[in-house]
Amino acid sequence: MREVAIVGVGMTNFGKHEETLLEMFGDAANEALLDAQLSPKEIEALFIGNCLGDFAEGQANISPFCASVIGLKDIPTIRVECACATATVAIREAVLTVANGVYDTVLAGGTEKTLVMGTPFATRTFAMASDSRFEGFAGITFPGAFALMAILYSREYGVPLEVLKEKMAMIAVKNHKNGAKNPKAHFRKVITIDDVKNSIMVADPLQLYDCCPFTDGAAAVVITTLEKAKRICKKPVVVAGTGLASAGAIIDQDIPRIKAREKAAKVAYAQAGMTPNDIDVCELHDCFTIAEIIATEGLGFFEHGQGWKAVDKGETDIGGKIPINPSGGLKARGHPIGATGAAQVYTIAKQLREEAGEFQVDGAKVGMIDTLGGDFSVVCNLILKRGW
Amino acid sequence: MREVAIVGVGMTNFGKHEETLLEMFGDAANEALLDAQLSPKEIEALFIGNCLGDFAEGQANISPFCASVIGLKDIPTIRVECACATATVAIREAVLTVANGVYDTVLAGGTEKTLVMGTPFATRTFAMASDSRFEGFAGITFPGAFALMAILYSREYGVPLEVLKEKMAMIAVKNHKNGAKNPKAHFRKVITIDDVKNSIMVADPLQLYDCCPFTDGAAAVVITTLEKAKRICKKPVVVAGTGLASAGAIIDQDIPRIKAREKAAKVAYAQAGMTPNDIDVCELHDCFTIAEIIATEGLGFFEHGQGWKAVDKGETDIGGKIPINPSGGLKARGHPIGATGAAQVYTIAKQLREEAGEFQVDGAKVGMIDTLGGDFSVVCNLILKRGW
Amino acid sequence: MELTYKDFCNEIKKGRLLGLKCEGCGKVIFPVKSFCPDCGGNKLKKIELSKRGKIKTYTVIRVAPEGFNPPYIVAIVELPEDVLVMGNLDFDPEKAGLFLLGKEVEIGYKEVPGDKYSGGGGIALLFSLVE
Amino acid sequence: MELTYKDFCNEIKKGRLLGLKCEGCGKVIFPVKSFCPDCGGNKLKKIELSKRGKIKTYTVIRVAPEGFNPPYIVAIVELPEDVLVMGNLDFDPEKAGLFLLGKEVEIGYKEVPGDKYSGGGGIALLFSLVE
Ligand SMILES: [Zn+2]
Ligand SMILES: [Zn+2]
Repeated sequence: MREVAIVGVGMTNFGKHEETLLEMFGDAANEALLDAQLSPKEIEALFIGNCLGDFAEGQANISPFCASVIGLKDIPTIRVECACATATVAIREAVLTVANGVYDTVLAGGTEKTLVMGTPFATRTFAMASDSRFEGFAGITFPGAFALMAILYSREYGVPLEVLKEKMAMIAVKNHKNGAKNPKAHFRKVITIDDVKNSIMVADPLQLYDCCPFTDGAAAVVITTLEKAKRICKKPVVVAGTGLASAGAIIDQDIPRIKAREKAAKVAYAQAGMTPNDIDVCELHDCFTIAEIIATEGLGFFEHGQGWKAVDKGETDIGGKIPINPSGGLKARGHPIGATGAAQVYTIAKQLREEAGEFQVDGAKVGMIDTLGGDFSVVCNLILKRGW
Repeated sequence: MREVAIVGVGMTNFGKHEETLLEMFGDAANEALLDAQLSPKEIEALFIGNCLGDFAEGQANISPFCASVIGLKDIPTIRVECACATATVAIREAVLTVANGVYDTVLAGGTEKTLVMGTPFATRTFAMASDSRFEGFAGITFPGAFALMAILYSREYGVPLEVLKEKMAMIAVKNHKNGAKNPKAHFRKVITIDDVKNSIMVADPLQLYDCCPFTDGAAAVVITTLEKAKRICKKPVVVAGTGLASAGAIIDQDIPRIKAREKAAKVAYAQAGMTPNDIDVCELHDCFTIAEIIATEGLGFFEHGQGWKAVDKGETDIGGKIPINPSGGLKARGHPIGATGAAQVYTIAKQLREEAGEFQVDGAKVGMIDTLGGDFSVVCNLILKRGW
Repeated sequence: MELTYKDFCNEIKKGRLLGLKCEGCGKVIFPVKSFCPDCGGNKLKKIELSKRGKIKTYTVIRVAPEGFNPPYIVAIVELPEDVLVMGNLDFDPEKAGLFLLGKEVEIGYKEVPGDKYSGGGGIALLFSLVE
Repeated sequence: MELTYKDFCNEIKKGRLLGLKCEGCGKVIFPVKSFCPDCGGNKLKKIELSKRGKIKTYTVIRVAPEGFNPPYIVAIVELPEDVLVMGNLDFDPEKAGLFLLGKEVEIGYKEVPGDKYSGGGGIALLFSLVE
């Protein structure tokens, strides 16, 4: 296995886009290739994440068109879909091919439009990532799945729901505070705990401000061997470890724990030869505020049942013990589902290169990406570190 | 790179299914694992092809559920989508991971339901594999794309359209004759040239019997190292070469040639150290009768502009120079789009193992798979050979 | 597969909640599968599950997918066989609260007609509190 | 990107058919991209394309996707700039035939309102035979 590095990253602003899926990808890829100072002619294969292009824009089979939009013909292209973990899975596949010498230099990323669908239709299409027979007919939604989780978390760990909700609100406040510093974030406004508490109920006990928004956006990363990376750039970001794991329907799982994450993270840590203590910064899957708590536990930053306390002590702030979602996370940066993982990689690469601007975590040398798809049924983790 | 082999194959009957996407996959996987005499516990990762589960059954994010349905948790799972080439691309990805030591034993395949959508809606969803902006708004369909191709083929190569249509009809007759011998085929009835000529016009000059049907079905293959394969089975089918290539919209291509196929096949032949002359049997993408002609040229079995003559001389019959689609092809075996490539692999594996029954090609030692997605925008080829 | 979703729906309409049981190791399996998740065996047979269970968790869906009419309660219920099922709770959503947790329910069903994206109709399990 | 689909639609409504041209190698690019397929450059600028071309191939769609009303003609037209465009031919489908091949057409457009799956509306190029 060869060591693999990220040598270029690009990302559109997240929010509402008039541009098409392909145009957004073209823009993100352009930025990534410019960042890598590579011509698209050096790209040997393309791994693209997209979840709902068929519903949102009547665009299936998007991978060859993504190659075409950056002027490439003939190269292998693949579309990957693993619900909200889509782009991370695409990037992991890309990394594996480079690690194993299938290709030397590839492009991976994601592009997604969700806002054009409107809330009821988008909610329906997102919910399709649940088991359509044994869960879907009950009208479960994503906020609903994490609401089931929040109630169970409260019960299993004996955290009174009012207390848990207070901490959840604080997470929303923290991520908005971070997002306000991120020029590419969907929401760039600071909010208060009262804003969260006064927002409408979406799925009891989750209120609107406990939920990430529907977002449009794209992001792309250029991946090559560390050997080549060292020749062409000063700050290659090494992919130290990756992990991917799955689970079935919610009713087949051991909630409130998310075992797929625990497995994926374990594999990624082992590959990197690291432990949670080695991680300096983490972008994780805070699709809902409760999701951030559970993720920080599943990734090993806190004990199971203890993660809810962290925000209180500022441990997950920029400057805290383990800064979580300094970019604003899904909550404030936004969540164009099939592009989210690529945006997380973009963000961590910028952090390690110390180019994150106002939301820079000082001296971050190792960063982790965590992306969850479906109702806890697929999780992909990446660990990145400085290669200089 | 390690040598890779297919040690088990499974496939549902193709046609109309009441079973769900997951149930069909469960059945195909069960047959494949039984064929391999392996427990699902030995499967380390799953690569599943599916195109339109979201429209057809409200099921996106199908990969973790496919693992769950065969009793697996925690393993990496991926859904791949490249329009009609989907399952072949999934299988190629799976092969690459085993070849490179990422995993030792994996499961790959595809599952698709199309009939439940009805013709107008299914036609719409299939057409989403075209460029949605610069082609889709004109109301192009898949028969339409191949109709454009047929007219152009006739013109560019100076083959009068009536003559070309006669040969196309003969291809439909040939593939139905083959399909009638295949117990798992969607259509098991012999047809005549008059049946083709009397069928309704779908997209001039393509008539209904020039077109493959909408089909439901699933297929799965167990992939492992040749080393392990030799230990556990008598007839391991070696993956000798693979190729994958892409192109943009039709208007970005050099039709009537399909350059993505030519590139993919070239790579596959080179990897296998073979030429078209080495191929004993081929399952290729005859989504429309004209498509079979163009594929036989693109794969190098006939010169460009000459493939239309082959059916006349019986060269593509079982027992001919290069038997094409002895299983009945997409035309008669049926075309559950995200499962088709896996069915082709199933069929070629059976041929090489001499278990194809009535449609066996005598002494077939090397077989080729050709699957095309979108309007000629992605093609994946595999070359399989006997490993004993 | 030994038990399809279609059979599952037909049987619940006859009053029987079906799952699978592994003949190899005795594991009760739900939702249905083609292999046992515990031992990997594929000799699974249909069994009837209890139609009573306890509410493990719930939520009130107030922003619904297209095709559903909020508010409604989605709950996960634990059966004595140590399997979980998801369904709707037949209870006023505005009166829902944490007191529901652990409550015993009777399991019925309601037909969901299905629409353009559902691949035909289906059923949602419908839970009623046992007085 | 230098030219978006939205701009393309707005411009065709003003009578201008737009594409891109590579400042590096002069390649005319359609459909739009962010890099030149010939030289890999990303300095592309908008240019106006000819609104006349010749029919390269055509078909009559008789089984249409949901949302479209068959029969109608889809054609590919070749422009003098050596690029292809796809659109509908404004001609009686029942009278279509091979005689159409090579015929010169004028390029206009029609608005397509779009529906639930189209990500908003768009335009289809509309070709008319030049007498
Ligand atoms: Zn068992
Ligand atoms: Zn150029």
